[in-house]
Amino acid sequence: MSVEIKIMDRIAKVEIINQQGNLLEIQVDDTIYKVDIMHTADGTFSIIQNGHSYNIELVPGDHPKRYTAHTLYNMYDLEVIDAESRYMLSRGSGAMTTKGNTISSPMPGKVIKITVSEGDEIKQGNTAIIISAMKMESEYKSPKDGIVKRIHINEGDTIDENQVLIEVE
Amino acid sequence: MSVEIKIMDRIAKVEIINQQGNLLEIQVDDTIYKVDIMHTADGTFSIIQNGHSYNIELVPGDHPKRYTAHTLYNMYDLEVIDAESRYMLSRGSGAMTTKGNTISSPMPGKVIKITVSEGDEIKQGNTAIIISAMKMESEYKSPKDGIVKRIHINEGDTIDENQVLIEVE
Amino acid sequence: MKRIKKILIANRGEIAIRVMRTCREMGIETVAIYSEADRTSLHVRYAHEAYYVGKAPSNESYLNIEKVIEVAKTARVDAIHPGYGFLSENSTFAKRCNEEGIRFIGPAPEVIEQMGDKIEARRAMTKAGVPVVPGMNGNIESEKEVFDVIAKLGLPVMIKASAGGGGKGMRLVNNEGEILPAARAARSEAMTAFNDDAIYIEKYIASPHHIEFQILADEHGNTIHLFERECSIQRRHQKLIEETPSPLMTPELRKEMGEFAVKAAKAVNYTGAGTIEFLVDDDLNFYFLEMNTRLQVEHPITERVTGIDLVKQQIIVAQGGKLQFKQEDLVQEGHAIECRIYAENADNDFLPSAGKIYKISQPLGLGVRTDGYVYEGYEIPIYYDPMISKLIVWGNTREEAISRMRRALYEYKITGVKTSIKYLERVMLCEDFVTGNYNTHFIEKNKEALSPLPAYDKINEDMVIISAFIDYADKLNRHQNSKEFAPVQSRWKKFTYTNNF
Amino acid sequence: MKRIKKILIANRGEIAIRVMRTCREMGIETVAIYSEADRTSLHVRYAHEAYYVGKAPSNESYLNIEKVIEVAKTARVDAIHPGYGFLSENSTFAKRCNEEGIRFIGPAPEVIEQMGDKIEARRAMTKAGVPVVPGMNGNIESEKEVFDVIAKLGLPVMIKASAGGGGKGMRLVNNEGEILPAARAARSEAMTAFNDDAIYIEKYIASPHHIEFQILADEHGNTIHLFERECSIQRRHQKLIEETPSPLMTPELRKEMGEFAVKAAKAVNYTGAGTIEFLVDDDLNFYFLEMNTRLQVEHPITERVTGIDLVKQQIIVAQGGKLQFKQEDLVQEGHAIECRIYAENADNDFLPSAGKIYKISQPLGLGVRTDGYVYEGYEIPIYYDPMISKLIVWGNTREEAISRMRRALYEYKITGVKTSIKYLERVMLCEDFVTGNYNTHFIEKNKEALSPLPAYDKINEDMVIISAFIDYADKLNRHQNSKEFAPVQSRWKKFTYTNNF
Repeated sequence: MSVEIKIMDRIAKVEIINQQGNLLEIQVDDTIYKVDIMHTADGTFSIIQNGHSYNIELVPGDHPKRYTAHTLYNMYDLEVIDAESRYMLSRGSGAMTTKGNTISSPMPGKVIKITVSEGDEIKQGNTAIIISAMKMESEYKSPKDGIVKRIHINEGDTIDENQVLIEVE
Repeated sequence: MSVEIKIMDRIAKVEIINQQGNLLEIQVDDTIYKVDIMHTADGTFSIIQNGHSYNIELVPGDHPKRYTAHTLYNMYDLEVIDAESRYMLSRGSGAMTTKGNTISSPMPGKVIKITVSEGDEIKQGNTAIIISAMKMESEYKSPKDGIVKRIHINEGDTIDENQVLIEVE
Repeated sequence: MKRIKKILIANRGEIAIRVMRTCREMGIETVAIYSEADRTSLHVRYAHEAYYVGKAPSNESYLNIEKVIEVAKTARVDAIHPGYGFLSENSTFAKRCNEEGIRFIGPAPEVIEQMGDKIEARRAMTKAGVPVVPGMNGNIESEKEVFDVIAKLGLPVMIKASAGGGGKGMRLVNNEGEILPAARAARSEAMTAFNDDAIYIEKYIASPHHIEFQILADEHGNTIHLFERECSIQRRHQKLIEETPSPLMTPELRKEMGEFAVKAAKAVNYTGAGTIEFLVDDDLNFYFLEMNTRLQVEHPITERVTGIDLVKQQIIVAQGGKLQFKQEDLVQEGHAIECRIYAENADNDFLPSAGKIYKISQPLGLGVRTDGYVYEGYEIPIYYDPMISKLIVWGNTREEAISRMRRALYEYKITGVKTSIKYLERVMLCEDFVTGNYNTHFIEKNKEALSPLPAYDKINEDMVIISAFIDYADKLNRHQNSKEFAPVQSRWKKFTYTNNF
Repeated sequence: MKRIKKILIANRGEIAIRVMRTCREMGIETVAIYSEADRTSLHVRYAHEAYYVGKAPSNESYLNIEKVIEVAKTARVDAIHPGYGFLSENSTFAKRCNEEGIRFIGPAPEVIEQMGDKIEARRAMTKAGVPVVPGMNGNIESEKEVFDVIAKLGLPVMIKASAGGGGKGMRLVNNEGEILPAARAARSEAMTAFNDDAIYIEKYIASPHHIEFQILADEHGNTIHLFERECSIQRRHQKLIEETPSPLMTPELRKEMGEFAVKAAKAVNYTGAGTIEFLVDDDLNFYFLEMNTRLQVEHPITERVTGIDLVKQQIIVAQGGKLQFKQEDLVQEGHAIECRIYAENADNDFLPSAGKIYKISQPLGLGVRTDGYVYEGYEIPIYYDPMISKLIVWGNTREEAISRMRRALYEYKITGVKTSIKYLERVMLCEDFVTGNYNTHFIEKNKEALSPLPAYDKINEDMVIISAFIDYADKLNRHQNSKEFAPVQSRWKKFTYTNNF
């Protein structure tokens, strides 16, 4: 089995060469590693590679093939690209669609103010909505010049993470 | 729905009277409680009853209907007795069989010595096997007078919790 | 002296639990209150009793004075501890407690009121001979007065809300052109934030240090200070890191400022725990800034170097007892640092990051204390403060404390939401912090040094890729039940180790 | 003086992590070793590097000297820290380290050897003028000699293994008839445990206190003591609770015993951290018992009252550095208590309880330290010690420390295996402990007071029943997908709170 994994700008090809219990020979791009890998069902990994002890915590993302990985010093966003993702991608839908036409919420919060109405013209970088979370207000701006096509929320609404708030056309 | 729950020597009858989200009216034997109950999938319970805050941790037992409950000050072993258990019980098998004819391991360990052989006579309270765990040796004794019918383990074996070691007849 | 047997904690989060811990040690029963957003919060589970007080927004629950009083009466408590924030500096609430015969654990309502009005506080301090920042001892009456005052003080100045706090209604004025817009903005912001548009003007102290003194006073005339806390590391006018002793402090200055702090507290007949905040400039001139009439977030570092449980002393004082210590008994042993752990994205303008906690690994061992309240699976509500924990370390020396803080931050893992942990690690490595050479401009000045390091480690990255691959393969296996890849899933928890190269 | 940059920790469990924490604070890289049973143990994850050393039983892994040396050479470490137990008091191992040019963090092999032989140690102490328990300064040569010696000492006596430790090969003799069987049993047990059947006889000290002094010595002739630890609360000759200061101690006695402890260490040219154990009787007579040439399990209480990181001092001494403190700099600040958390059933003769950890709630907040190594889902191996954690608290006074320990034990929850936590709570409530009026017979004497309370609380029990009912109903729902009972399952984690009576 071989899949591609996207990590930041890099797309790495991964393939298992050999397995014996928790001992794996595994190829990442051009490098073959012999690793001793142990993990829990909820994503805590302990890898020993050439004597070195690596600890990785995988947090499931908003999509089954997406992860946020925490190492001792860094955080990475990852996505597995398999046949299915490639098919979805070619159809222009699914996990990897760009969100260039929408304003979404990066975190839960409460809608304080909506400064535009449907049909309004809006310029890139103009504030469309003000959200309050944890005693702080944030302004969400338009990703591009365009017309406000749809507003999905009302002032006073409580919103979730990654919710589409406004569509711009 | 009404079931019986065995807690130490008591068998309590439990029935839900009314439910509204996490607010329950529930009858335990003759008492009706109004409780505000929240819990996680892995058994951490927070109950508020008449202003009082109760914390209970349920640890799954060796059988799906058995639990060990930890409160702030106590530990209880519990068992749910439903139609199925009663049926099993009436057949003399299943969850509630007595273990009066066997010597089982209360914890994992290593078999240091077996002092009896199959076919030997043994008296109640006589040591049949010595198990070592965590730098300590324990002697497991016969639950009754009888004949050693079967020995399931060998010296040097590593044993699991609740494993049947020796049958006495 | 009537022993307090039951206390309602009119707060949530870490401070509610902090107070309950001391109550439990003193054999005092605790009563929690909770809003709709907090039924699953840890303080509800820690308390002996817990009562619902209203909807999620603070003003419909934790700030609802009559509802809190009602619960206090239902639960028949002897006293209320307000924690910090919420009703802790609300004189009306303190008054209502007194009216109902419930001890408010804090100073008298009049003192809260007097110190809550920044102008009143300035006046009281000036009268007591405590140095204040040069400026007005009254509110601005007209826009003309703004210009007159500034002409006298000279630029730069700060325009501040009289009812202020937390950086709201505050404007720095560097040049003439900014005066009028700044005054108007401050006034309008003050109105929104405090429902009171009174403003006043102070000289702006350049490169200031924010240093505060902890005060304890009983009803028997004993007032002591528990030394200073250096609180200059701030972002968005909110403290991020505090330490004691202050790297800036000299024994002489400590003695002098400590004496003024005691004088300030005595001037208003203060009782209980309080804090006198000073601005200190590079030439070690110091000015009274304000008094906080409550426990501070950063009180644990004082507890660590003095060995005194401040909440316990608060309760003893509220019972009418005497302080258990005299000024001459107190020493600062070693060095303590507190890092506040916020659920926020430090790399994106400190934007809060609500969400669900996935996993927590607590830092433990020698010299480490954490005061937090979140747990695995807990969903941080969007309605309250983003501070989820405080990490306090102690070392024999400042150097040892910093090394230990680095170690503790390294061990501390909270996933599922973004936190300030990695950012704090970078502060602990930053030269200006390590040498103790910093003031309130630290974060701004060291923006670059505090940016995430681009350090690329190929093997490390490849190990991350392998982890994701294994997890994905496991999921696939469980799904399709195929035999292509022997499931490694959960072996850690289920099987003992059996192989080795 | 050559700075140590990389240390192999030849141990497992909490002490391996304890040592690694200090290494990390000192910027020293760490190398872990692990047996087949320990691949998933936390010390493997905490270290920079980790190497497999053999099968689960200690003698095939952690006690395999050549294998450990091989790993040390592969990983190119500068030094080895042995922790306690395993190879920590093995002079052959210390010698092998020296031969390979690796610093052994501990005293010279000759000192380990001398102090490991109880007779040799008695001789050295007698020579140095340190009081020892009246008895023989040589091994028993014949069974006749047993009677001769006892005739001289008078009954009761203790017959002990010369190579002894941990209560093995030790027999109390109260009357004539017991003499011969006891001598033979001690000799045979000594042979099994230490592969050396040498025994000797000491006078039995009635109602003894077990009090030990912490020693630090460098290679430059500086030897200091860090006061005492009271270790009389023992079960099965193993310590359960330790505290400092000892409730028995007077300033004069402390000074005198401390000076003898320093004298004892100097007599054998001791270097590094060590412990002089004394027996103290009710009349405050004290006798040298033995010297432990390593770090003790209970070292954290000394760290807490003195503020000194003992592992750091060990490493500094091993580097050839000088101690960073003089005797006159040291004071005992406040009071510290350690409770050892064992995976055992305290209500059934302290039988060990292996198994899988289900959940852990750590006690946190003011004055609390935990040093542990288990985590949720971890399966405690059957091959090693049942101690899974140490809980150390500090208070300004002994009374405050006890209250805090109660609070911390209340917060500490480890489920899935049986632990000593509830038993320790009962000790903290036991009058003899609270008044400090106890000796090594404490556990036996207070058997009844320390038994589980039968306190029946109907509502509490009913709430437990309700919990089990809800869990069962949830399971049924998930299983049968019936509509009979609306699933409450996981709402806590998934939904926010929406209802209230």
